[in-house]
Amino acid sequence: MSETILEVRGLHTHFFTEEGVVRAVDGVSYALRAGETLAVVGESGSGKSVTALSILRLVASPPGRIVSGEILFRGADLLKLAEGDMRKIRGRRISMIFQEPMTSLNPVHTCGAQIAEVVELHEGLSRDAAHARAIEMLKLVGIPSPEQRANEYPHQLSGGMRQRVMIAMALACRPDVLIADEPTTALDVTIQAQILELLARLRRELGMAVLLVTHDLGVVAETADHVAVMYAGQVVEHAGVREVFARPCHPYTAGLLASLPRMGERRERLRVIPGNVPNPARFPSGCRFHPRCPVAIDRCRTEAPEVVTIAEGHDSRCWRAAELAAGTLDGAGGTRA
Amino acid sequence: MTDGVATTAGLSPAGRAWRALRANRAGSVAGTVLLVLYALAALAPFLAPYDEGDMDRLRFFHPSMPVHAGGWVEVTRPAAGAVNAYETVPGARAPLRWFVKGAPWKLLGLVPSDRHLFGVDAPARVYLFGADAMGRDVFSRLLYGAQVSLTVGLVGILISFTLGLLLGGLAGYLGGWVDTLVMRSAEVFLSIPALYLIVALRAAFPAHLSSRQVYVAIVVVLAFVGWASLARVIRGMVLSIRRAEYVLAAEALGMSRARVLVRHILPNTASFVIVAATVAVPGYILGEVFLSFLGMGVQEPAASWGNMLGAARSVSVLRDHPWLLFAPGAAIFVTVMTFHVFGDALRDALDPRQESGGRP
Amino acid sequence: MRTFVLRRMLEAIPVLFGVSALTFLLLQLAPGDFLDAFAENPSVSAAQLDQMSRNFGLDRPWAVQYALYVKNVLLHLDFGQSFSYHQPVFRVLWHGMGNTLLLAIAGACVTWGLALPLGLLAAARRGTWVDRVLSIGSFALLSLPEVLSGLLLLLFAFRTGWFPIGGMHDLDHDRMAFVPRVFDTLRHLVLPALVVGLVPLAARMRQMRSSVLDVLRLDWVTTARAKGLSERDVLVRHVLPNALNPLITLFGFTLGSLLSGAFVAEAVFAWPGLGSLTLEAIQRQDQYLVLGAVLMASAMLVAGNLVADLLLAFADPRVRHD
Amino acid sequence: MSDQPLLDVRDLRVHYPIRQGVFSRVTGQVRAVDGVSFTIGKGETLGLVGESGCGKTTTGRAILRLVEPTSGTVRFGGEDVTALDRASLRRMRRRMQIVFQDPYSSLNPRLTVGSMLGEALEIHDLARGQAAQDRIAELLRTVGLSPDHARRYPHEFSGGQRQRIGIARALAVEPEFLVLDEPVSALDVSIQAQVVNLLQELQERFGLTYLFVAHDLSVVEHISTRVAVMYLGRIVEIASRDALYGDARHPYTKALLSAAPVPDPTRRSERIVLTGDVPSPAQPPQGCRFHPRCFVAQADPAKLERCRAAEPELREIAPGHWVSCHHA
Repeated sequence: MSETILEVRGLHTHFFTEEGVVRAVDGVSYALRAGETLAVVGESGSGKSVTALSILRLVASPPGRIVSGEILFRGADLLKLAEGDMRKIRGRRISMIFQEPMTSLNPVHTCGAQIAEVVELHEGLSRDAAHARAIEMLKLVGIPSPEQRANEYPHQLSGGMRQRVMIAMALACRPDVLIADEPTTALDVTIQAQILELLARLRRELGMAVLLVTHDLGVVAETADHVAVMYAGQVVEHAGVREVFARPCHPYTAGLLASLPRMGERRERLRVIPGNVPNPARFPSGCRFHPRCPVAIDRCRTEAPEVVTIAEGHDSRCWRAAELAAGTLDGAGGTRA
Repeated sequence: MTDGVATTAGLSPAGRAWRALRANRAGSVAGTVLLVLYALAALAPFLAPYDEGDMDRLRFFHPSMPVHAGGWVEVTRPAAGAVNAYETVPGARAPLRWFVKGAPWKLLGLVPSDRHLFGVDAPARVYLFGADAMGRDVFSRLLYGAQVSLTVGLVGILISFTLGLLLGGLAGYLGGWVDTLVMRSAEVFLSIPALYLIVALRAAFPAHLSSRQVYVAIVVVLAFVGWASLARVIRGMVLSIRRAEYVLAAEALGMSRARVLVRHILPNTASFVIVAATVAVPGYILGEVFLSFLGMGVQEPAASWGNMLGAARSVSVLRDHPWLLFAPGAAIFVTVMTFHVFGDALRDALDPRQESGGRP
Repeated sequence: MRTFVLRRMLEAIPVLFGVSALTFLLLQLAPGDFLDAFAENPSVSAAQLDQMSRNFGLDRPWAVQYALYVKNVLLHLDFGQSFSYHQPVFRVLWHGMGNTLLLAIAGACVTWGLALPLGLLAAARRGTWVDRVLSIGSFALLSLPEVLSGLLLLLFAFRTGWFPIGGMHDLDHDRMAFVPRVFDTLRHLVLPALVVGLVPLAARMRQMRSSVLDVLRLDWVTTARAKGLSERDVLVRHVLPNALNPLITLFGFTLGSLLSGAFVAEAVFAWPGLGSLTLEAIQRQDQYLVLGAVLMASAMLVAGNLVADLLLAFADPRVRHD
Repeated sequence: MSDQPLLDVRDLRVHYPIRQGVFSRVTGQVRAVDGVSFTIGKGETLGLVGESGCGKTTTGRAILRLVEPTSGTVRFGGEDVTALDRASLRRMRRRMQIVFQDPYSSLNPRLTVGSMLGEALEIHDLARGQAAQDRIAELLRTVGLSPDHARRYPHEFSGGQRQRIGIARALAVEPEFLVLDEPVSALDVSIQAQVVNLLQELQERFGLTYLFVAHDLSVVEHISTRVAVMYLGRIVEIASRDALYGDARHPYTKALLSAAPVPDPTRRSERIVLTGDVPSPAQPPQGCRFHPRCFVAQADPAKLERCRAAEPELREIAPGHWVSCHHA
């Protein structure tokens, strides 16, 4: 196995709003290995995007603040860096792309200029050299007639093309880690396929590690090596991708997998997780999943479960993880709405 | 965002806004100040010791008098051999008397009375804020002036916003030639700088009118100027709300166009309209001030803050009798400021998304 | 781009027609008649009266009169005669327009020159004491209408003697050399320009602040930060150009209030501009002068709006390519 | 399927004019829906899938005349909806309803849930007073909410709950047919299944007929009896669910099916990745609209020639399986 390049340890990121403290990220830990893809999966309000933003220390402050934890990049804690040193990491060692390709590019600068800006900044290239690099990057991400596209503005491109420009910008300095926050959610199925293909190819060619934040288990299954499942500000399960899909050891993961309609598989009714996604301002006490959990026991209502390791590289935050692992308990609980 | 939030459960949008407004300190203070201002204007004839036109030829440009502890003011007389200078009569005191009889008046034009809150026995006079070139009491004139200046804005807003809402709403919802007609006329009105339009409109009325006619003329002029910009904004809002899915759903349920417009579209412009109206009031007040300042509005001896300010224009008055500028100036400043603060608080209360940065 | 300008200019024509018709109608509503005022004026010759009657058909219905007026304007650029000046209206207004333009531009410089940096500062330091001081200051300014700030500045000029208390030139202006002459005009310009510029300053500053805050919330600002740009570069290179766009649109919308502000400043400081001429013309019932002045003011407003649109197209590629 | 379909859409077109220039001349047409025909039998669910901008949402709205069709007919229960006057249309709308995608913008923020539902009952004279209150409570229970939710405002609900309210509003007038316009795509994964199940239960209970508009192929497969695939304003393939998912004939359908990520890491499939973007519906390509992106046409110059030259008709290649491709 390759070495861990990025590790999040016990991260707490809270938002201090007028209505009270929102504990959006509340004790998150996961590790990303060099050259691999770690998918962070979760629903809205699970804290998956805030965690990703916290890694680059880009959480809007106020109202957000990283309260505690460590973010180790090649062993050094990013949270302890001076702001100036942190800026040297951003865009050069760790890059990020976002969900909305339509809004993630600055509308008043050309695509070429926005890519060139990164290399001018981090590699001190001259304007011409940076522009040449921008065109080279556009070619790399498969944009036809890159010389012409470099001089166009974002609004002149389609959504898929813009996401390619974002990727070109993120990879212009050959970073070690790419954080992709729902990179295909806003795209159509056929364009999503193009972008996923592109990301897979670039990962192979450039040898970078990818932290993929998504809600789509299909995308996870197709692209990830490891998976961290988040619920209500915490990682509830962390394992290899085949492990998670074959033997989910947290009732939430199990329920999520069971509720998906799958092509080629006919069922009368879908299995469901009852209840609503919890409000980050008021997470339930005890295990945060217990109000929706079909296999919850009394202990779950009062005591928050610790992370238990079920097998090498497979962690779960559930009191009944052992039973789930042993297969004596069905995590999805067989409930029907 | 999520399931039933305990604090606002069952509260209507208006109820939530009211609660937010109450919680906003600046907004509550401004709201209270506004109530006080309007109460002062309504009770002006009672609160004012003199009628607005009550002159004293011997005491023009009399400076303001301090009220001494124990409630008396000094008795003054013109200084010998000097113009516009006054000396106190040694040892003479004019005690303030409460609820004195004076000039008859009617509360809100209905209930007759001749009592005034305070006054001094003639021939002495009390000039809290000094006297003007005719020896009229500035304090009394300020209160009477408030009746004009404060109401002209409200009535003007009422007319122009009714017009703007109606025309803008119809233009946006009906489209077609109605839209073209309304928007083209609005454009014409908006293409004339407001004050040019105001004086041109004023010129359409006879130069000399009774004070009541002037009042009506001013209100009509201001309303005429104000409707166009509102109509344009309302039209835009109606166009965008029309495409909202809840409007489509209402249409899909088989509701008539009138019902959709009245029940689903216009109420959702309410927040904007209320805030816009509040913020627009000062503009109307200033319209009157400007017209009267130029001598085209409220005519002497009737008082308005505008013609009081106009009386302070000349260099000699500014030099020797600056209270004639400061008194109406302060009244205008406080009123305009209060409306702005109140409008701002209202905006925050009605639309929390507008301000306060950051999203969790 | 050229079609865009052309289109906007073509669109302006019916608007100006509307303005002239509306003003004409208002003047018709006014009591009295042009001819009355003319005939009563001993300085107007019978020949002039005859010519006016012939040109403008003053005895005919107002629609015909209006048509004649429009014809004269379009064919001969003849906006009628000012009876109090005994000159064509256009010649009388020409200088006033220049003076008003000078005042309005100076006022706009005061407003925007202060509003943009202060608004950016308030947004960048939001929630701090800087923001709060600017916010309180802007409320105070907002509540000081032009009439009031004009009189206060007049009082200030009077007490200190630092600035002239009115007019546009000293008496010996015409005998000055070029540089002192410019300096003289500028000295007279300072206070009226402040009157024009200070009141809108508060509103523009707040709008700039909220525009910057709006932009700061957008996704691509995060993108810019994720690139490793410093906060200063993010603000200057990425936020500022975008935050300006809504303000450019606003610039077009606020030209009207700029001209209105100039109107007040002219009245208070006896600045010989279009506003002063309009007032004078109304008081003397010099009807064609009023009509001409309102039309000129509207033309300036319409032209200013066109400039604002062009600026926006220049600043925002999305508009440019539309 | 009965002989007489409940809904019969024939050659439906919705074109929007593009205005430009000095006098707002109409310089072109956005052909959002450009000749769409299909039928839905009583009790059926027709899934309508396609990418953004393909016209699937507009089709759904045009059937209810929430957007006016440019041409074509929509027959509902034998009556031509496109020919109805305003009053008859309002009556007709009792029979066909719509549920929208966005649970946030589809509820009027100023009305309580109760008044929203009560209004629907009122305008069609279905119930008043206490009867209306009872009916509202019943409706809320039907969609899995509690009757005391009637007093609340939309902002107090989560996305999933709002979607239930939207469904209750549609059901209030007791319709026979529902257009479901991406009803679950804005919802969280764990909530989607709840709403899908609810829709299926309601269909069985009230004998409803659905047009289910979506881009998520697995949800469509789960809920539909037949499926139509749209591309650039046209239907390219329509067939029973089993035929479409088991034996897709149109290259676009094939690509769409293979592009959808499967939540199973052991089955990382070889994807057919289409090149290029969806063209603008203002200027659809000549001939077959799909040919610039079509892997079949692009691989064979001889085939490409034909695809460029002529637009393929929708033809029946097996009973009930219609495809619009020269090479199917």
